[in-house]
Amino acid sequence: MNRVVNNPEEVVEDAVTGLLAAHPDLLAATDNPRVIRAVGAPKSGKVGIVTGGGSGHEPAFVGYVGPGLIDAVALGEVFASPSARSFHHAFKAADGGHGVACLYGNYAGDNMNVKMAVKLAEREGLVVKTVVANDDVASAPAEEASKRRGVAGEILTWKVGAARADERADLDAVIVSAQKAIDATRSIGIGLSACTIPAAGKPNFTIKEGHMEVGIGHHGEPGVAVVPTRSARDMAALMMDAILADLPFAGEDVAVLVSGLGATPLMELYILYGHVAEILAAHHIAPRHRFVGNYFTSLDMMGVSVTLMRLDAELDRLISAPARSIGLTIGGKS
Amino acid sequence: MNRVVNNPEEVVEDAVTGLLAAHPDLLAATDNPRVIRAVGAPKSGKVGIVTGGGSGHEPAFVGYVGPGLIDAVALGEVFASPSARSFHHAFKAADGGHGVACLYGNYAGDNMNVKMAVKLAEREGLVVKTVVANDDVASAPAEEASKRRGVAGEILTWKVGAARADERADLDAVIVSAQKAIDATRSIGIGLSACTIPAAGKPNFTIKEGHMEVGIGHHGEPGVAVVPTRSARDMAALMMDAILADLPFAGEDVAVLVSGLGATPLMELYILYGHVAEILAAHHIAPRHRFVGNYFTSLDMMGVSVTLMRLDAELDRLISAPARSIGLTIGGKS
Amino acid sequence: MDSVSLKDAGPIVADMAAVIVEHAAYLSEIDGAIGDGDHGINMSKGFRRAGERLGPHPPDLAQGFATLGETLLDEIGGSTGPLYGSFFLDMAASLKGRDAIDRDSFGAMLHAGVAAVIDLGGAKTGDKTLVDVLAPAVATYDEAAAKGEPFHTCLEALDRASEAGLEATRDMVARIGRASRLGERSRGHLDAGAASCRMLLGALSRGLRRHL
Amino acid sequence: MDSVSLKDAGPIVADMAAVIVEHAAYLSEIDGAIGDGDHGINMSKGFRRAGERLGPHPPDLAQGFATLGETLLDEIGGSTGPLYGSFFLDMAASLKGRDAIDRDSFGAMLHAGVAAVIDLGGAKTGDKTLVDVLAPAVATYDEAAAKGEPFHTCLEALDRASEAGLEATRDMVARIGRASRLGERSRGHLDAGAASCRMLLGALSRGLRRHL
Ligand SMILES: Nc1ncnc2c1ncn2[C@@H]1O[C@H](COP(=O)(O)OP(=O)(O)O)[C@@H](O)[C@H]1O
Ligand SMILES: Nc1ncnc2c1ncn2[C@@H]1O[C@H](COP(=O)(O)OP(=O)(O)O)[C@@H](O)[C@H]1O
Ligand SMILES: [Mg+2]
Ligand SMILES: [Mg+2]
Ligand SMILES: [Mg+2]
Ligand SMILES: [Mg+2]
Repeated sequence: MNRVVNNPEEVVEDAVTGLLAAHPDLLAATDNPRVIRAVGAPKSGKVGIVTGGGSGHEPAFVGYVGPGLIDAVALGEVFASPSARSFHHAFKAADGGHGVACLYGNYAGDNMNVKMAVKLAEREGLVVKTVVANDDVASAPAEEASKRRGVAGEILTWKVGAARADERADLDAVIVSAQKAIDATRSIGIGLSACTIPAAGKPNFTIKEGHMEVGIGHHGEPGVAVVPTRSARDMAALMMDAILADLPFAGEDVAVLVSGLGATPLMELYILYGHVAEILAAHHIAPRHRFVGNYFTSLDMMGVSVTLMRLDAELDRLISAPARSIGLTIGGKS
Repeated sequence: MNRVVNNPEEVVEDAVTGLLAAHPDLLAATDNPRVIRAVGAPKSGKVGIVTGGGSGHEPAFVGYVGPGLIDAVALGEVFASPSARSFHHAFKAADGGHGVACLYGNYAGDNMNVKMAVKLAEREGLVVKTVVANDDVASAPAEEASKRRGVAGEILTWKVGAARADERADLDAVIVSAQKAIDATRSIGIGLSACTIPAAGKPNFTIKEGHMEVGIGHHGEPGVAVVPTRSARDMAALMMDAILADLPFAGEDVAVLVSGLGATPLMELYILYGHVAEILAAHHIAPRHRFVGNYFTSLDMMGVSVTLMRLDAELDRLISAPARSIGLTIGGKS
Repeated sequence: MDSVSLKDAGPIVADMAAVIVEHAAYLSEIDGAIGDGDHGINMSKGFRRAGERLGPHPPDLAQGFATLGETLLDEIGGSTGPLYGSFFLDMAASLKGRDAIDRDSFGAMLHAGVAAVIDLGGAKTGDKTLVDVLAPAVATYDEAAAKGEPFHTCLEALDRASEAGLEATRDMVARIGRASRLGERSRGHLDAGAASCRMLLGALSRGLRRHL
Repeated sequence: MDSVSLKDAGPIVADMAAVIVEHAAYLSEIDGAIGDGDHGINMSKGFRRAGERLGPHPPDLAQGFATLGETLLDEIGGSTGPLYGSFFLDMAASLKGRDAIDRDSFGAMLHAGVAAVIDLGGAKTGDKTLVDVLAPAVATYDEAAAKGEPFHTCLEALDRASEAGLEATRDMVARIGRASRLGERSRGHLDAGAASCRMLLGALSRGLRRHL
């Protein structure tokens, strides 16, 4: 491992220091060093939006804190859920008196910590409702969709939930919109190399050189197949097939998000997007919002993920609403 | 090599297809498939801003095309200068009747192709003036500063030149500001792994595991020293020492840019930035503009670069002006 | 009936923390075989910090468990934090209002803790988790108590059953948690959480027996 | 004096393109040793496309060189495109108004081409570039012409000198271009640009001699 770290056990602390120094206009510290809130949060009169998850996925999660997006985020160790208390503190940091929507991903640790955190919050009279992202079609069959992992679709869900909160919708309405968002969203990833957690010093899984892991999870969770690496065109086809088989998208408007997993050159994400766009056109699917970049990563993993969200008028409006953050800025016309 | 490509000889063509499909609001094709212009360019009454360079550095160069930034860009093969004709066509695509400023990096191929392109343009009565970025302090000693390579400092130079053009300054004034920008800018990089050009299939240089190449170039050009990898803190100190020794920054306002070279996790760029901020503070240097991310990459190289630009009131104003592009959006308040 | 004052039992929490911190490397090693190799790190971080919070003058057992549970919830994320956190918090809650612990209240406490773990994590016996130590341990304890065995004997039975429970995880195929991804390949290895749980129950049992 | 009509010489451009395309792999291999291994790719891409533009009915030599130069400027970036591009464009320009080439106009043409390369690239003799083929070739040609040797003999001298120039690059340390990064390590290898240049001059010399 050859990386830009100090003590590998303290990468999260060190990254937080840099994040706060780099973005004083966006991010503010809280009493809990693992909770960061948006400058200006909590906003009174608005439902608070919270997320959280393991570190190493940057810009997720902290990179989506900002106006029009997340109000407060709980940061875990690399690839490990934040503590229950950190989620609890994030709820408090985001609470503007109208309750908090916690929009997070479906992982055992996150589920348990959020559940405990909600209990802690309830004891203080703070109402927290949750939406659990489960957009990864490769992580379980459709019949067991509740077991699916949340991946890059989370970003679109945050965008929708936050925009709805900005419209001053109440907590139940925010939850309904965010749940609708994730229900309309499907993702899948392909891994081309393992990644290395600094504290471990070496990958804790392997992908055979010249092979790709179809359906890989954001921490290297095994996918549905390991096959010899195909062309970008075939990768796109494979991923789009899996997504389109899972939810009817044909003829619909969509938001599409192609994310690198960390080490993939941006030019290759665009190569992939070119084929995704071709396939969308062939299915008469109109990509009204297109995001291509490193939106949700897994440290230095080589690979790519594709996410599709089916839009109705409401989701389209909410995705279009202005937002500003490290990872996503919308409406910055100039 | 395990990557997201089709025919490795056609990565640029394929990436251009995806770029145009993904950003119809920002990017427009031209008759030359290796020239992309901004939607709305050329703008009549404004000096045109052009850059160009080898591919594989994305978001540089094409990712800085857009309002408030580049009007037209020439794209070369991976790590190879665009052709003279492509530069020439980019000049024409950017020309709004007030001449063109070509702001590019100091590489043998680019110098020659730009020189030829300027000749071709002159024959047609199109006035093109150039500024050659040479911000990489590690690429030659201060006495031979004209031999230095241009690296991430180019981005800040484009920003300055483009903003000045947007103010309707004439060509000479744009050139003066852009030249002032690069003269006030210093960069240095550290490489932690080699990168692989898809058409080559394997790295064409090596960095010994556990070592770092201090002063590495954007194509793997050897730096000033190969030493055992140090902590992020020491990397920052090493880079800042080299930069601060080259130009007095103490007590000044600066723009600071930390860029990953491709594979470095974003969280590690923030770890590095934390130390850069510390060092700036110790030297009473105020970072008025802070950019941390993958701004100028070298395919899948692991590593990082630091750029500092000394600001006067004009440069500060020009850096602050609104801009929108794939790689950099400024002023997108929401 | 035999009982131990919660005050006297207070220092046992420090023993429990010590056994975890001492075996951190071992626990991570086991987790490394079929998980992500951080169980020892997670646990020792939590128990060390709990030790710091408890300070040099140990409070009584209920307060000790409460602090332990809170520390785990506060500082340790992942699965371990909330699972062991609620385990200890709910055990502490079941001791509310008491100043001593005897055979039956110990049984009730253990039930409360196991229920919290199962409620939160949803693991069943045989899934290859710490429940595979907890469930047989509490069942064996109940049996001994139902037979009218004294507190000391019941605690011995608990100790033996937790050891057997841990050993039994070796031949299980993981059905929950990270190791479940490996399917059949998870067989042949102990479960890390079961190992830490066995250490904790062992230290608790021994510590109480010293006072009986 | 001996001369060749530009029309008759037109097909030589196709010969020059052919020799480059045939030896593409070899040129890349040489470039790979001390450069980035793409010289053959760059050159063959440019010369193949020039061949396509020239079509089945070759125009005269001046027009052929102009098309070659333009194609290289149009399609090939890097260093090769502009260097060889202006080499051929300026040679074409020097033939303007002529319909035949003789010893003196060939010499003038070569001088124009070499000047363009040196003007653009700034390489000096001994820097281990294609100039190390061009400079001795043109000097030897000039000498032979000054001695009053016929065109045919001058072209032979050029051919031999370009071969010797190429061989001489083997023992040079690169001082310009990518290979210069390697310093002493660049010694012991031929220079790729010199190799392609030697091929081009050889084909040109042979082609013209066939008509003399
Ligand atoms: N749902 C669950 N119920 C009970 N125990 C669980 C559950 N999930 C995981 N465990 C236990 O947690 C242990 C792993 O803990 P640890 O390594 O600290 O967490 P992580 O899996 O997040 O890295 C497993 O060995 C298992 O005993
Ligand atoms: N400034 C220069 N002047 C003359 N020839 C040069 C110069 N720079 C490079 N060359 C020639 O170009 C050759 C390399 O060409 P090529 O591999 O196509 O370009 P690149 O170096 O951009 O990959 C070298 O072998 C050398 O002969
Ligand atoms: Mg873990
Ligand atoms: Mg090259
Ligand atoms: Mg673990
Ligand atoms: Mg080359």
